[in-house]
Amino acid sequence: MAYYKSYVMVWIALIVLTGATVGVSFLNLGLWNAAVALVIASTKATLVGLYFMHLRHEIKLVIGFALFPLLFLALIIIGTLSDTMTR
Amino acid sequence: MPDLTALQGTEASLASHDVDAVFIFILVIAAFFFVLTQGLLIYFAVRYRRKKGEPPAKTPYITGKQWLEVVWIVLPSLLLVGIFAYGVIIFVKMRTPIPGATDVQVTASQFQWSFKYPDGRTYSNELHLAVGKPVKLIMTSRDVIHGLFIPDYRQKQDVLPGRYTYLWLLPKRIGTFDIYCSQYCGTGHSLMRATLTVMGQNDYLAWEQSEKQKQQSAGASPKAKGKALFDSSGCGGCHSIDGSAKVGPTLKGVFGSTVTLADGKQVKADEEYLRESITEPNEQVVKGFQPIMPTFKSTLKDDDIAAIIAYIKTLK
Amino acid sequence: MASKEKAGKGAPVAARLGIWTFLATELLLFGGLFTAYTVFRITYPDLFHQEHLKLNRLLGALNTVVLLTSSLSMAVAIAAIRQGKKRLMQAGIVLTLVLAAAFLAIKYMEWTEDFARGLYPGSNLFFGLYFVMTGLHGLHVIFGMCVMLYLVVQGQRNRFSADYHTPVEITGLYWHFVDLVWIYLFPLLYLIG
Amino acid sequence: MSQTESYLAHKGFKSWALTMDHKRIGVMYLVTTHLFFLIGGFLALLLRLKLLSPGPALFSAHTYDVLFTMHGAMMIFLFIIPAIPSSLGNFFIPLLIGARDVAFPKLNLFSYYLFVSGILVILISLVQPIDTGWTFYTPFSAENSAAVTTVSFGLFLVGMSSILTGLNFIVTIHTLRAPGMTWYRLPLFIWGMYGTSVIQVLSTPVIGITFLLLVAERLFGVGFFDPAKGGDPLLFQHFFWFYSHPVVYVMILPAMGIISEVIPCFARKPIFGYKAIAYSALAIAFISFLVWGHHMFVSGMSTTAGVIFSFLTFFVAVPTGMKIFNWIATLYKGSISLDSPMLWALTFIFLFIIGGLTGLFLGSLATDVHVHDTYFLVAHFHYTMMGGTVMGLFSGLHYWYPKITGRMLDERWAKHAWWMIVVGFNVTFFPMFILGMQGMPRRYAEYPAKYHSLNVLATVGSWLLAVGIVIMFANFIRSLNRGAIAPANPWEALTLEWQVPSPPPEENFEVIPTVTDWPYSYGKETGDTRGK
Ligand code: HEA
Ligand code: HEA
Ligand code: HEC
Ligand code: CUA
Ligand SMILES: [Cu+2]
Repeated sequence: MAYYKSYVMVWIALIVLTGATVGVSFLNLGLWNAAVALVIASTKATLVGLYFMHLRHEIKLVIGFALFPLLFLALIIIGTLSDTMTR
Repeated sequence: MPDLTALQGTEASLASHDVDAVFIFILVIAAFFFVLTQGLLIYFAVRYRRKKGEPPAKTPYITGKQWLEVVWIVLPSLLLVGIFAYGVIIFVKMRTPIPGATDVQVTASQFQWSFKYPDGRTYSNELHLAVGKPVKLIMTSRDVIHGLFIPDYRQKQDVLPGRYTYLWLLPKRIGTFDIYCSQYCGTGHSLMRATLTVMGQNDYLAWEQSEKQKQQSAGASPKAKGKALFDSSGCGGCHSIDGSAKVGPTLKGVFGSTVTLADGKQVKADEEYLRESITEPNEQVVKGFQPIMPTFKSTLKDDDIAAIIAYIKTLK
Repeated sequence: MASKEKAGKGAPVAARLGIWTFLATELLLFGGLFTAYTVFRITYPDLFHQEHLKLNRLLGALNTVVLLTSSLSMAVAIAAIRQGKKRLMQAGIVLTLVLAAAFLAIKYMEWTEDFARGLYPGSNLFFGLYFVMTGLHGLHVIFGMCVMLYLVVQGQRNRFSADYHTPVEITGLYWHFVDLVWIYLFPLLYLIG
Repeated sequence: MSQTESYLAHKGFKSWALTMDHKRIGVMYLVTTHLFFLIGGFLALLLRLKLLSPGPALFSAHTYDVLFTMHGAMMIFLFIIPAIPSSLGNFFIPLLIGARDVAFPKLNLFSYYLFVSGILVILISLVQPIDTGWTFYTPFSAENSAAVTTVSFGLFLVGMSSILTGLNFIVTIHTLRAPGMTWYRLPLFIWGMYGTSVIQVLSTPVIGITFLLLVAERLFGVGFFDPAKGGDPLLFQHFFWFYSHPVVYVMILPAMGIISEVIPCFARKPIFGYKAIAYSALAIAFISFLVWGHHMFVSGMSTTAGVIFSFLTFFVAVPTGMKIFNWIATLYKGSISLDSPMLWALTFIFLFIIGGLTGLFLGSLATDVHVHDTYFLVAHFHYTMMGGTVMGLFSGLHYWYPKITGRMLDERWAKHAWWMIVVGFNVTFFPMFILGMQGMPRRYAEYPAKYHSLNVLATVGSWLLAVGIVIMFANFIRSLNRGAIAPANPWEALTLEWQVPSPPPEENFEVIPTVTDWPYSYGKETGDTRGK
């Protein structure tokens, strides 16, 4: 039973966060809008990863497999920006 | 090269000797490692060779040597940083704006270069410069990506549509030099060549003077306007006016001739045919050619087209 | 909760490594789009701001809720089969399928609305990104639905049990990934354009 | 010998088409990819033939463009990327780590069929062949013949096949090692393949999305790469090279793996610096993701980015150099027999050093401006790909031929072919360095007369090369039936694949072996054990 409960809790948190991010988007915070939205999205993603995708209980190797590719996502974005932002 | 003979004469343009120097610097380091590695490789292969059918000799059980490995990590790393730094310094020098440079607008199109001077004179596939006078090439493309490459100047820069890229040149030697298109741009890529003529400062002034006069005396006759448009629109990139075939058919003597189309039909090349060839080039495709000619419907106004046709008629 | 034990009941390590590796490739597939988004968003902030207002924020939020809920039902299905509760698993997957279909239906409504207002992939860079990103995501939803349909059929044939349910686990991970992508697409496109 | 049947025992089309045996799938890849090597090579001969004369000759410029596009695309996507990983990798990874098959045999077969369907889709496009060059730069490719869409789709399938193969290998290497086969007891070929697989998995999806975007650009007018719509043609190049640079190490790492097996075996000495070689494979794989911008120094990319990418580029040379020094040190005081696999391995080192060192001229900003997109570049990449990867592949083919087919190759013919190819290769490609330094641009159907004589030389070289290759393949085919029966371990190598019969039985190992030592203990019993 414990799992179901924790899943539902996570789900509630996710819905609340969705509400929050939509709410914030109606305020005009300038650059902070993007920052807040991304922080909330990342929180949600972390929740999904840890609970729904079981990363919380995973062996180290699998966790490594899950995190390692993020580095490459960062690489392609940063590498490309290193050109487009300095032109 | 780095044609090594260049080292003896005057360099062709600013920094071309510097580039050669970087080249030689890398060459020396590369040669060192080349001789070292290949030498040992061949020496060991011969020295420790086992004859056919012989049983293997005793070999020592060596699995590593730490200090050696450290040396061949650290030493190359240092040299590489050196190569990197030298390359950057010269690159930056090549790309630094030269004060007092004259602007020349460069427009690349399939498959032709057009060079426009500040006073509006435009030349197709010819660039004239005065020795010792810096110029700034402001380059853009009308269609796909091209690349302006002057081997003797050790300079190259891609030319993009929708954007300017720049090249600063400081000619130092009188003569004629090749300009190539270095970025593959289609069927006529290898023929997209131009010449760079560098003249002494007085010769240059004289040339400029006479060109200006020519332009004035030619006045505004449709033929002269047609020729100017022909050059500036890039027609010459694909069409010769001397009878030789390029990417497109020659325009010498087309007017009034009978043209065979790809579908076997034969049509007479009258004014209307020429007009349609320019505005809807892919409607009637000439036999033996690819349907690659762009339409000029939106770029050329009606009387521009009329002027070009008037000019084509004179090509006999 | 003995956490080790729980993981032990999951799919074999090889299957987990396999699917996570696959998700890595998916991440970089979308990575190209995220890169394009970042570049254009920085180059044309005004365009993005003005165009993103044309999207229906509430439908987007609704769709987010739908997809998050489908992730919940998927997670429940997996927890169920780990304990051998086959009926609950079936119910979970069917619910996930229904929610996925609802997601697509809403997306379809949004797209038709956009088309009706003359907004096409070629309209401008923002809508190019919007259609390509949601389109590719939608394709992933459809693919996921096909796999879930297969799971339902297999489940009906009693293929899965507490001891063997690797396909369910793997599909679950895939589905959560599809959810993850949406979690980022939603704010990027609808909220902070 | 065991009584179990060889994996080749079953005959008939179905036994191949539906097989899930990694060895058979490997052989199918081997045949498919080499077919494209021969076809691609044949196209290259036509290219060279046209370049025999500087002016218009033989066929039109358009045909020439189609030919080099097909040559480059086939060689890269259909031959060299899958050539070692999917064929020799498939065949030998399980054998080398002591497993019965790969982790996902069905996926393995599926990935082969993805590859074949990709090829078929690409062949369909030949009705209206494309002439974009293998790099597909926009906006040219966005306006090119309609077949660009078809080809993109075909290459997407080929890419998916490549991803799934990489995925399969990664999981196999992690989970199916025999008892006692610790990471440091893995043969170095496995380390090379591991690095390769990581690159395949992480970079291929980016080319996938790039092709999808190109198609979206063509079909729906999405203008990501179109300046007229505010897009950026250089974005395409960033995406393209984010994949295509790492991919050159997909080509070279497996070849380096083969060399690391062959050198110790034929020098009867343990490999020098095992860990350095192993980790350098991973280092190369990682650094390869950081340097893609070196293809874009003169593209209009910013100077800042150019400086960063140039800096990073040079650091690939460090782990690569380490490997080369290690191999040479392995030869020291060895007892070297120059059988054909070893000859090819030494040729690999010799030619790859030339290719690699010329990479430095390209990596340096100042000199790249001059040699970029000239024949210097063409020479560089043929020295690394043909002189490097393909020579490594040849080494592997000669080394493992007995294991795959159960027959020995004819050593005499192998050596004849070797001479021809080595001489032919250098005569073909060395002049290109000089041509490039003199400024001859690549992809030129016609060229100024001053480049004529060196081009003639290169063309003549290509004929020698062709004769050598024909001899070599004739030897491969002839030995299938006429070669001497191969013993289980003709080279007295220590890796696991040689401990089973040639050709191996269907399930590889009757009993999964337990590994107690690393595979490079050559000379341990006989020689002294200094320096361990
Ligand atoms: C197997 C394929 C392969 C390999 C392994 C390499 C290896 C390298 N390549 Fe190459 N490259 C290609 C295939 C390959 N390349 C292809 C196909 C293209 C062109 C694509 C196209 O445009 O169509 C290309 C293009 C290319 C460019 C772009 C040029 C341009 O377009 O202007 C550059 C620029 O930096 C470059 C650099 C390098 C470097 C630095 C290495 C290094 O990895 C080399 C490292 C090796 C050594 C340096 C030699 C051994 C080392 C020692 C002996 C140690 C000591 C040495 C020193 C300290 C100097 N390559
Ligand atoms: C694996 C990669 C690979 C390999 C092995 C080769 C091998 C060869 N290449 Fe290629 N090449 C490329 C990859 C490769 N190439 C790429 C990526 C490009 C760039 C394309 C572009 O610009 O877009 C290129 C471009 C390229 C050019 C430049 C074209 C130009 O820019 O204008 C040239 C010119 O000489 C050339 C020549 C050759 C030659 C002579 C061989 C020889 O080594 C070939 C040897 C093989 C044979 C000689 C085959 C012999 C077989 C037979 C005779 C039997 C025939 C059988 C059948 C038909 C079934 N190649
Ligand atoms: C990209 C290359 C290209 C450019 C630029 C180009 N053309 Fe063409 N042109 C062709 C080709 C190829 C053909 C033959 C195929 C066809 O008919 O479409 C052709 C055909 C023609 C014909 C018909 C010739 C005949 O023999 O019947 C005329 C007239 C013509 N072009 C005029 C022009 C003019 C004027 C311009 C410049 C304003 C121009 N072209 C620019 C490639 C080009
Ligand atoms: Cu213009 Cu090539
Ligand atoms: Cu590269």
